[in-house]
Amino acid sequence: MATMTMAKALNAALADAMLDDERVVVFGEDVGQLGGVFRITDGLQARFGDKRCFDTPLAEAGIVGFAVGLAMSGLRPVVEMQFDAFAYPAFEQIASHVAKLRNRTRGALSVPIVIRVPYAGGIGGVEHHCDSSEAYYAHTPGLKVVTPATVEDAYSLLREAIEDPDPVVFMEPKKLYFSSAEAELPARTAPFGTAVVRRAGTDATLVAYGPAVPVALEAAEAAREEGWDLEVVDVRSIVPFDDATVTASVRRTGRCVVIQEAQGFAGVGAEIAARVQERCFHALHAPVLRVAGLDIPYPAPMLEHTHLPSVDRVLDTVARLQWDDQPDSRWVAA
Amino acid sequence: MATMTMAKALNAALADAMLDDERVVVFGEDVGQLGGVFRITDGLQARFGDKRCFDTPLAEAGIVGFAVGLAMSGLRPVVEMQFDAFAYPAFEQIASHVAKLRNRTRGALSVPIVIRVPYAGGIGGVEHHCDSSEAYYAHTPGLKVVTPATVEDAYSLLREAIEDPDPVVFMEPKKLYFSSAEAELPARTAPFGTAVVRRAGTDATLVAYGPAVPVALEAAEAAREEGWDLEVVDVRSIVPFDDATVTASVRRTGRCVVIQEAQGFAGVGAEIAARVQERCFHALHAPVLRVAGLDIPYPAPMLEHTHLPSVDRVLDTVARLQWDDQPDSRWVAA
Amino acid sequence: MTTTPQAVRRASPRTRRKATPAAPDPSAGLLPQAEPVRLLNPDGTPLPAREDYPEPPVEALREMYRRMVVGRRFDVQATALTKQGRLAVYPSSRGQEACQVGGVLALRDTDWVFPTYRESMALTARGIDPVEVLTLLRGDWHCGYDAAARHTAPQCTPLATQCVHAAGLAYGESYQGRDTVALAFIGDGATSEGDFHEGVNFAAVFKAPVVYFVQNNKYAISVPLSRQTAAPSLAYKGVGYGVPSDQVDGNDPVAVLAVLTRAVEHARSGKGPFLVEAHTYRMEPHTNADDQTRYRDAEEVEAWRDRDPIARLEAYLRDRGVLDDAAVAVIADEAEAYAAALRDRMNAQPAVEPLSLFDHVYAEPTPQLVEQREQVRAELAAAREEEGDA
Amino acid sequence: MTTTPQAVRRASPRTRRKATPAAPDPSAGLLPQAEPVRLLNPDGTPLPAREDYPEPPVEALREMYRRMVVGRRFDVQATALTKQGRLAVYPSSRGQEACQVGGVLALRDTDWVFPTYRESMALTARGIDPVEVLTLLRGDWHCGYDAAARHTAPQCTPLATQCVHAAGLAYGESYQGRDTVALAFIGDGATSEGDFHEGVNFAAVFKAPVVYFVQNNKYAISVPLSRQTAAPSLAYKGVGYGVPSDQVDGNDPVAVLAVLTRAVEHARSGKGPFLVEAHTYRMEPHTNADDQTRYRDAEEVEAWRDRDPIARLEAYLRDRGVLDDAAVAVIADEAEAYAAALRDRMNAQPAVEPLSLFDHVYAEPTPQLVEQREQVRAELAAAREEEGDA
Ligand SMILES: Cc1ncc(C[n+]2csc(CCOP(=O)(O)OP(=O)(O)O)c2C)c(N)n1
Ligand SMILES: Cc1ncc(C[n+]2csc(CCOP(=O)(O)OP(=O)(O)O)c2C)c(N)n1
Ligand SMILES: [Mg+2]
Ligand SMILES: [Mg+2]
Repeated sequence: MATMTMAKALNAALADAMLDDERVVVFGEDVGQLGGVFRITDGLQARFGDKRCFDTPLAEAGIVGFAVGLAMSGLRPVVEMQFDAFAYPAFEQIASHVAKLRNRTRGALSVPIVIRVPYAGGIGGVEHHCDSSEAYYAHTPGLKVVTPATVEDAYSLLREAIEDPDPVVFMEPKKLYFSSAEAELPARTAPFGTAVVRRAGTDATLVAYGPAVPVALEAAEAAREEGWDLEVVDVRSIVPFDDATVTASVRRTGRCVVIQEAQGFAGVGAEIAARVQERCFHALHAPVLRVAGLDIPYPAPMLEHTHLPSVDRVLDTVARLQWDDQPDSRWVAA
Repeated sequence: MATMTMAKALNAALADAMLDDERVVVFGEDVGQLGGVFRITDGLQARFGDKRCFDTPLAEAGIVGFAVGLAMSGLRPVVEMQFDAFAYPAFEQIASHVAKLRNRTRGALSVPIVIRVPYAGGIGGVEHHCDSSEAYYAHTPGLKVVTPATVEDAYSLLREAIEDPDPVVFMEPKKLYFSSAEAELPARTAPFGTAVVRRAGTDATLVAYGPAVPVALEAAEAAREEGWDLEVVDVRSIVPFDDATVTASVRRTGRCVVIQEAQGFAGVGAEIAARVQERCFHALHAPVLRVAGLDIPYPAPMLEHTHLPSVDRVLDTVARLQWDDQPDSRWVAA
Repeated sequence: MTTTPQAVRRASPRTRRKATPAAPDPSAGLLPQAEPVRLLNPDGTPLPAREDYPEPPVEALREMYRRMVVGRRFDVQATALTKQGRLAVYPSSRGQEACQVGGVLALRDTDWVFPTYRESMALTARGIDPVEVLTLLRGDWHCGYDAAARHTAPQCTPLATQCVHAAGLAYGESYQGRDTVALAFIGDGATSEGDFHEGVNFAAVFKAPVVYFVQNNKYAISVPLSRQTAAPSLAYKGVGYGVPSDQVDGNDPVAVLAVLTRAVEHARSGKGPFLVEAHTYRMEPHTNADDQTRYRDAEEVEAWRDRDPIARLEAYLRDRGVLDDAAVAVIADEAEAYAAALRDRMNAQPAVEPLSLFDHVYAEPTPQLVEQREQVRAELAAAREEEGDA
Repeated sequence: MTTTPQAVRRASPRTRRKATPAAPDPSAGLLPQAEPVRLLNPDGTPLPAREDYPEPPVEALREMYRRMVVGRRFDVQATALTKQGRLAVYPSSRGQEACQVGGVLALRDTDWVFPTYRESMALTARGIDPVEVLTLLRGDWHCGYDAAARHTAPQCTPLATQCVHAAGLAYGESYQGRDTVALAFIGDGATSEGDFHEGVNFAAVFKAPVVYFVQNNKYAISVPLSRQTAAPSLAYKGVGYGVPSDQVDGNDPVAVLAVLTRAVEHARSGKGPFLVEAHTYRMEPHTNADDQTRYRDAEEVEAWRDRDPIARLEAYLRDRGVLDDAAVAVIADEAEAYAAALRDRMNAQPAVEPLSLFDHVYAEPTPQLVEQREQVRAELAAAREEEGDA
C-alpha cells in the first residue's frame, strides 16, 4: 500500500502495459520528452525508447487515424488527446472509423486502441480546456467509454482498456489527476460494465461518474445532518452500462438523483434517468432528478463554480425528492 | 394550395430568403450547377448568380469555418453538409466556434449561420450516408437544432432558421425529401421552441421528431384497432425544447412513448424521457418508454428495416404501457 | 529595458560573420516535372525512352492490358446491374482503367491498398471476388471481402480519411520489420480535406512507406478542379511535406505503371512516401444516379475518348507484336465470361441475417445489445408466426 | 469489348500531334527564396538594400521599436502577474516581438487580425487595453476586448481553426466591396492541422485577401519542428495551394515589416493570399506552467539572445541617427509606466456576475436557460441569506 495520485496510477498503468505487451505504443502531442502536459506519460520515452512512446505532428485526426492504421498492422496504440475540446478535430476518425471498422469488416479488422481524453473542469482552465465530452462518445455505437473516479480504478480501467479488443475512449477527470489515495498496484478492480456502490445508503441513490463522484460522496456526508442516508453509485463504465447495480440500488432506496458535470441536455445523465425510471417505476417515490452542468459553454475560471454541480445543488435536489410524497410544486404549477 | 415535396419547399425557402435578404449566401459541395445531390439548392445559382450560391473546395471544416468568417463580415451563410456523417470533419468548427463565438465575445460577434444536414436513413443508403447525428448538436450549448416532419414546417422552419440571430443546425430527414403534401407558401407555422400535436388522442402520447413522426402517426392509426387512442406530438424544435406542450399532453394521457430513429443510448429521446418523467411523475400510469434505433452503426440497406423504429415496434412498446397497471414483467424479474 | 544594451554588447562580437552562402535549392527533387510523364502518345505510338522512368517489362504491360479489359467489362456490367435494380448505386471508373489497374499491379499481394468507393476496378484487378467487391453497393453488408486476408482496406467513403490510415499501417508494418508498402488512392476533390494534409504529413515525418496516388479526374461529382485548388497541379502539394512528387498522364498505362513502380520502390527502399498525381477522366457520371449534363457537356467527354487507355495500350502492344487479334479475342472472351458469371451470381438475392447486426459492433455484445438482440429475435419470431397464420 | 477497335480508329487520325513544348516552370513566383529574407545583420548593421523588399520608412521602424519595447515590458509584466496569482497562465512571446508588432503595423485599423493565445503583444501593439487583452488568462471572461470594434478576432486556442475564419472574413469583406485584409497568425506546430490546409486552400481558391503569417518559433510546446514537417521550410507549403510564399528572419524587424508590407499589398491588390514564414524563437517557456528544461537546453536559448530583435533594431536606428539615449530612455519610461498601470489595475479583483453566464449563449435565452437562471438566482439568494445569518 502506498499513497499515490491518479496521475501516477495512470502513468504506472501505461508503463506496466508497455512492459507486458510489446505491441503497446503510446503517442500524441508532447507525450515524449515532456511526459504530457499532465505528466501522465512521464518517463515512458526514457524507459521504453522513442519508438514506443513518441510525439507526433500536431493534428488530432492524424493521431487517431494513424492509430487506426497502426492497429491494422497489429499494434495496440494508446493515444493522448491533450484536452477534451482538442479531440474534436478527430471526431470523424473516431465516429466513422474507430467506432465502425470492426462492424464494417465483420470482424476482419478491429481497432483495439485507447483514446485518452483528459476531460471536465474544476481546474481553473480557460475555454476549450474543460469540456465534458463523454456523451458524444457514449452516443456512438462501437466505442466503449469508461471514466475512473478513484486511483485504483484509474490504474485498473486503463489496463483493461488497453487489453480490450475494442476501441475505448478513456475519459480522465482532470480535477482528480492530483487527488491521491492509498493504492496497491497492480490493482485490478471491477471490470468494464460494472458500476460500484461507493457508499451504502437507504434513503436515496446518487448515481454519478468521473468528476461528479467526489461531489456525490461529499453530498452524501453532508446529507446525514439533514437526516438522509444516501447511497452513492459510481458508474465507472458508461458503455457498457451496468443496469443491474444501478437498478438494484434504486429499487432499494426508491429515490434517485443522477449527477454529471457535463451540460445536461441529452447527456449521459439523461440516459441514466430514462433507464432508471423505466426499470424502477414501481419502486420510485419520486421522479428521477438530475444535477448537471448548466446548458452553456464552459465558463471562464472565475465563474466555473456556478456551473459545476455543487454539494449544495445536489442537496437542494435531494430535498425535492418528495419526501412528503407530495408532487413537486414547480411542475404542478405548470 | 399546391401539392409539393419537402425538397421543393426547402428549395423555395432558400430562394425566398435569398430574395428577401441580400446577405444570405448559400454554399457547400455540389450546391451550384448541380443543385445539390438532393436538388435542395436547384436553380439557386442560375437565379441568384454564382456569388450568392456557389461550390466550395471539398472540405467540411473549411465550409463551416468559412461560414463563420463570412458571418463575421456581416453575411448570413447557409451551408449544406452533403450527408450527416460528412459533417463530422466540421465538428470542431461547430462545437468550438459556431456554438461558442457569441458567448466568448459577450455578443460582440455572432454566428447567424444555418448548417443544413440531410440526416437519418430509410433510403437504402450505404454506410456513412444515414447517420442520425442530431444528439451531437443538441448536446452542444449555443446551437439551435430543429427538424421538420411536414412540408410546410420544412419551409417555415428553414426561413426562421435563416432569420435567427443564432446558429441553427437544420436537420433534414432524407426519407421525407420526396414526401409531398398540400402546402401554401410562403407558409409560416409555429415558431422555434414549439412542439405541435399532430394527432389528438386520450390514451397515450407518442413523442417523435423528424423521420419518426410519420411512423408515430401510422402507429397511432394502427393502434385504433387495438383500441388505443394515441396522441402524437411532433417536437420540431429540439433546441429550444417545448416542455409545455409535451408535458401537457402526457399529463392528459398519463402514458408516453418517445420515438427517435437515432441509436438510443444518450440520444435526444433519453432527454425527452427524463424530462417527461420528472415533470409528469404523478400523472404517469407507466414509465416513459422509448423506441429508438438499435445501438449499432447504421446497417447496410438490406438490413436497415430491422434497425429502424417500425410501427410494430412502436405498438409492441405501447402494449407495454402497463394498461393493467401491473409492473413490466421484464423488470420485475431482474 | 535592461536587456537591450547587454544584448547588444553580447551580440556585437559574435555576429560579425557573413551571411552563409546561398544553399542549393531546397526543393530540388521534391517538385514534379512541369509536364505529366508520358511514354506513349494517345494513339499508342511510343515516345522516346527515358532514364527516370524505364518502361515496365512487356509481360507486365500485357497483363495490365488483360486486367484493364476485364475491369472495364466488369465496370460496364456493374452499371447495368444498377439499371436492373441489383445494385443500389455504382460509381463507375471507366476511363480510369490505367490508374485502377496500375495502382494494383505496382504492388505485391502483401502490400496494402487503401481504396475509395471509386476503386471497384482496382479491387477486381487485385483478384478480389467481384461479388464481394459489390457487397457494399448491393447492400447486404458494408465491406464484402476479407480486408485482412487481402491486405486491402474496406473501400473508404469519408473522403481522404484513408490517407491517415495508410500512413499508420505503413509505419506500423515497417516498425515491425516488414517491408510492406501501402498505396492510398485518393481523388482530386478529396485532396482539399484536412485528412489528406494530415495523412501525407504523418507519412513524411515518420518516413512511412506510402504511395499517395491521386487520380485527378477533373471533377468532384460536379465540382471542377478549379474549385479545389489554385495550384499549378496537385503534385505541387508534395514539396510542402518534403515528399517527392510527380505527375503522370493517367491515361497512358505504360507511364502510369512506370511512375508507380518507381514510387513504390522509393517507398519500399525506406525513403518515405511518394506522391503521384495522375491526370485522367471519368467517362461516366459520378454514379449512375448522377446527372452529368448539369455540369459538363458531351463534347468534353467525347474529347477524352481519343485518350482511351485501353485502346492506347492495345495499339502499343500490337505494335510491339505481343498482342494480336487472337489474343485480343481471348481476353475479350474472358471478360465476357467474367461479366456473365457476375451477372448470374448477382441475380440471386443474397441471404441476410438480421441478428448478425449485433455480431460485430464489439468483440462481445454489451448487455444492452444482448437485450436489443432478444427484442429483435422476439419480433422476428412473432413475424414468422403471423406469416404462419396467414 | 466492342469499344476498343473503334476507339483506336477514332484515336488514330486526331492524335498524331506532337507533345506540347515544355511550359515555363509553373511554380515560378510561388516558391519562397531559399534563404530567409534579411535586411539587418544580427548586430543591426544593414545588409545591401534589395529590390523585392524595399526598406520601410524610418518613422515606421521607430514606431515599431517603440511598440516592441512596450510590448516586451508588457510581456515581462504579464509573466510576473502569473507568479502573483493574478493570471491563471500566460504564454509569453518574448523574443518574437518583431513578428508580434510587425504583424500589426503592416495593417490598417480596419483590417482584421486573427491572433492565437500567443499574440498578447500583437494585441497591445494594436492598441487594445492590456487588461482586456488579459481577461482570458485572468479568467473573468473569455474574450475581454470588443472583437467587432477592434476588427480583431478573439484569441484562438483551437489550433489553426482561425485560418479558415480569416479566409471567410476576408472573402466576405471583398464580396461586400471593402478592401479589408485579414492577417492570421499561426504557429509552426499548428500548420500540421487540417484546418491550416483547408483555410489556406479556401483563401487561394476564392482569392481572399489574407496574409497567413507563420511564426516558426521552432517548438510546439515541447515538440521540435522536425516532428511537424519534413519540408525544407514551412514556406514551401504555399505552392501546393498556388499561394506565393516567402520566408523571413523573424528576428529582423526591418525585414519582417518589409515582407509583411509586401504581403499585405499583394492581398489588398486582389491577388489573393500570401504566406509568410518567419524564423523566430520564443525565449520563455511555452507558458509559465511549462518546464522547458525537459526539451531544450539553456545554451540553445542563450544562442538566440544574440539575435534579439529589439537590440537589433535599436542598434540600427541609433546608427541611422533617429534614436539616441534620450529617446531610448523616454520609450523605456513609457514602457515602465505602461507596466505599472497594468500591475495596479490587475491588482483589483474583477467583478464577475454569475447570472451573466446566461446572457450570451443565445441572443435570447431558451426556456431551459431561463429555468436554470432562476435556479442559480435562487441559489445565490439563499447563499446571501446564509451569509446574512452568519
Ligand atoms: C468527408 C466527405 N465529404 C463529402 C462526401 C460526399 N462525396 C462523395 S464522393 C464526392 C466527390 C469526391 O471527388 P474526388 O475526390 O475527386 O473523387 P472522385 O469521385 O472524382 O473519384 C463527395 C463530395 C464524402 N464521401 N466524404
Ligand atoms: C486543436 C488543438 N490541439 C492541441 C492544442 C494544445 N496546444 C496549445 S498550444 C500547442 C502548441 C502549439 O504550437 P505552435 O503552433 O508552434 O504555436 P506556439 O505555441 O509555438 O506559438 C498545443 C499542442 C490546442 N490548443 N488546439
Ligand atoms: Mg475527382
Ligand atoms: Mg511554435
